[in-house]
Amino acid sequence: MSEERLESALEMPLDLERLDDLRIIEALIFASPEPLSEQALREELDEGVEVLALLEELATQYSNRGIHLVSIDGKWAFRTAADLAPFLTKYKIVKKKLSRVAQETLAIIAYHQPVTRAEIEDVRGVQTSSGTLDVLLETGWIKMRGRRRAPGRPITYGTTDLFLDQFGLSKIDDLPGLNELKGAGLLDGTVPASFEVPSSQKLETLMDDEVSLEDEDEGEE
Amino acid sequence: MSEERLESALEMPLDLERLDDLRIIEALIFASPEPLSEQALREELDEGVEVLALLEELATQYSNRGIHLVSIDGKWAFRTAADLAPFLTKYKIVKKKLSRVAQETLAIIAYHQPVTRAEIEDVRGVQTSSGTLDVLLETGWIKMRGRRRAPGRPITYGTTDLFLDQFGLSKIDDLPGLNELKGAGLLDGTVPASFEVPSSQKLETLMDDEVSLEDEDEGEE
Amino acid sequence: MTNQLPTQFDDQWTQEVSSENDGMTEDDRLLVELDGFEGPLDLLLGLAREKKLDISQISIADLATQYIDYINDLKKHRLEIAADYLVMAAWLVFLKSKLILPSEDEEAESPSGDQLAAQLAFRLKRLEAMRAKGTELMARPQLGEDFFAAGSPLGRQTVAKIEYKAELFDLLKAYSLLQQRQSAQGYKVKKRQVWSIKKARDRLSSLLGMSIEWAPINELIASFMGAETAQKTTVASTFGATLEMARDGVIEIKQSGPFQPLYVKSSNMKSSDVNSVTGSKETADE
Repeated sequence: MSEERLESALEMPLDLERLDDLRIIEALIFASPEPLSEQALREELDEGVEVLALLEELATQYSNRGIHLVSIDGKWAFRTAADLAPFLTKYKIVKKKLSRVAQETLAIIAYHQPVTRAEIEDVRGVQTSSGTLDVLLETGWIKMRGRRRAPGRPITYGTTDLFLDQFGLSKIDDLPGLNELKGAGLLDGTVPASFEVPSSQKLETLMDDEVSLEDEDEGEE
Repeated sequence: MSEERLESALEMPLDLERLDDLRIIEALIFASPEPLSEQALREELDEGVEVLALLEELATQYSNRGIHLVSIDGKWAFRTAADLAPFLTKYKIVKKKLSRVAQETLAIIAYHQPVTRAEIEDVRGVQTSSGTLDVLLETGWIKMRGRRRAPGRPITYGTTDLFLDQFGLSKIDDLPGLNELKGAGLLDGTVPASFEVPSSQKLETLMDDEVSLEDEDEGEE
Repeated sequence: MTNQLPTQFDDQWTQEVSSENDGMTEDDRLLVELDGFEGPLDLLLGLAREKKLDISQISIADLATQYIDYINDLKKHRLEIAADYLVMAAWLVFLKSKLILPSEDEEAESPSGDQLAAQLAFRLKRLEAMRAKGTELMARPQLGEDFFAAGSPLGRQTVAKIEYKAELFDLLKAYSLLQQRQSAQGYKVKKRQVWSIKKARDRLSSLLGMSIEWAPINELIASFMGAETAQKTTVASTFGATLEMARDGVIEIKQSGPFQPLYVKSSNMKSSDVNSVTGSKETADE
C-alpha cells in the first residue's frame, strides 16, 4: 500500500497553478457542510479548470489514506476510509440487569441442562419467548449444546464456561443443591423429586440422547 | 512548494503498521467534531504507538495541502489552509465584531493570564463593565479559571482552547510578541510577583496562588 | 488610580484630536473628545501619541503639563468633567512638583518623582502594548473567517453494547421461587369430609327411632362412622345434634359422671320411666 502511495504522491503535478487548484478544491470540499457538486466547485475556480480531472486526481491521492474523497450521487465529499470503521466505532457499555424471566430461564438451564425449550416451558409453566433465550445466548452464559434424540429433534441448551466465570463457580456441581437452598432459606415447602444439580461430567460431552448441532443429516433421516 | 511536497511524500513510511496507525489517526481526527487530544488518540491505538511522532508526520504530510493538521494546546484538528481564505468566503460565518474595549480586554487576559478583574482594570486604568467580560465569556474564548489566593478571593480569568483555535495558535506561547513583551517587563511590574505569563503547560492546571472555582470552602474559612 | 468613565472607548481619539481645525465649535469638540476616552490613562496615552510615536521617549513631565493644560482648558469652558480626570490632573501636579524638587528631600518610604514618572510611563506603555496586541489578534486569520473546520464532521458511530448483570443469589432466588410456585400449583386441597349437624341429627333420629332404651352415643356413632379422617367431625356433629335434640325435647341425655359415656334415648314417651322400652319404641314409631 505504501508503494502505491508513493507512486500517487509522485504523480503530484509540478505545475503550481494546478497544485493550487487542487488545494482549493480540497479545502472547499473539506469545509463544505454538504457534498459539493462539480458545478459548485467550478463556480469557485477560474474558467477552464478541469474540475473533474482534478477531483479524480485528488481521489487517487487520498485513495490509501485514512480519509477518502468519494463521489456521492455526483457530489464530492471526504469520508473516512471504510476499512477503518472498526476503529471509528465507539462502544458504549450499557449495564443491564437480567429480567426476572431471563433469570428464571437461566436458572432452569443451569439446573436442568441439557434442557430443551419445551422442557424449560414445562418447568416454568408458561411459554418462553424466543427473546429470552436470545438475550441469554447474547450474554454468552448459555449455548446451544446439541439436539435431543426425540421427535422434532429439539435443540438442547446448557451453560458455558463464561457462566461459571460470571457466577464464580468452578464447576457446575458447585451450584447449590436442594438442601443448600433450603438451608439458605431460599426454598421451603415441597420440591419435586426431579430437582437435581447436573454433574459436571455429564456436561462435558453430549448426553446419550443428544446429537451434535452440526449433525444435521441424522435429523433429516 | 511542489518540491517540498514531493519530499514530504517520500518520507512516507514503508512500514505498513505505521502507515495503518497514520491512517487511523487521520480518520479519527477527521471524524471528530472537536480537536482530539493525544491522549484520546492513544486510547484508540495499540500501546506503544508513538502518537506524537505520527501526528507530527501527518502534519508534515499535510503541510502544503489545502487542509492542514494543526495542534491546539495538544489537541489536533484539520483546518483549511489560511492562505486559501479568499476561495472560501462562502463559508464565512458573519460574526459581530468585538468592540475595542473587548479586544483590549481579551488581549490583557491572553497575555496576562491568569488575571483578575482588578488586574485588568489596573492595566486599562478604568473599570471594566461586567458586560465586557460577559461578551468575552460568551464567545467561549475566555473562561473563569479559578480564584486567586488573595483577600476577597477574586476570580481569575484565562483563555480557552477555543481561543487558540480561533486565532490559529497552537499554544499560548505562540501569542505574537509574547517574549518581547516579557523581555520588556511589560507583563509584570506593578503587579504581584506571581503575576507572570504562564507557559502552555501551566495553563492546564491552576497556578500556585490559584484555587479551583469549586473549592468554595476554603474561601469561607 | 483606578478610574471610572462609563462611556465606551471606540478609538475615536485620533480622529477627534485631529479634527481641531474642523468647523465644529470648540465646546462640541471638547465634549466629544472626552467622551471618546476611556479614562485618564487613555487620555494620557492619546496625548502622548499625539506628540510622539514612541512612548518610551516621551517626557512624563511634558505629558503631565499637557494633560493639566487640557483639563484646565475644559474647565474654562465650564464643561462637566468626570472626577477621575480631575484626580489624575491633581496627581500630575503633585508628580510635577516632585520631579522639580531636589531628590535629597525624598524620604526612603515614599517613591521619588522619577520612580512615579517611571511607573506612569510603564502603565502607558503596557496599555499601549495591550491595545496593539488586541488589534493584532483580531488581524490574525480566524477560524470560521479565514480558515475552516470540517464542514460536516461525521463524528463516530456509537454502538451500545449491553452488558448483563446478574448475581448468583438472584439466580438461585429466581429458581427457588419458581420451584416453589410450581410445587404450590401441583398441590390440591382435598375436600374435607364434614359431617353436618343436620346430617347427624337425621341419622341420630332414625337410629334412636329404632332404639327403645338408653343407648351409649359412642356406639351409635360407631355404627355410621365413615373413614377415620371423618371421626372427629362425626363425633362433634353428633354431640352437637344430641344437644340440639335434647333442647327440642326430642331426646334425653344422661351421663354418670365427667368423661363417662353419654347415653341418649328418645323422649317422646310421656312416661317418667326413662327405662321404658316401649316408650322409646312408640316415639320412634311416630
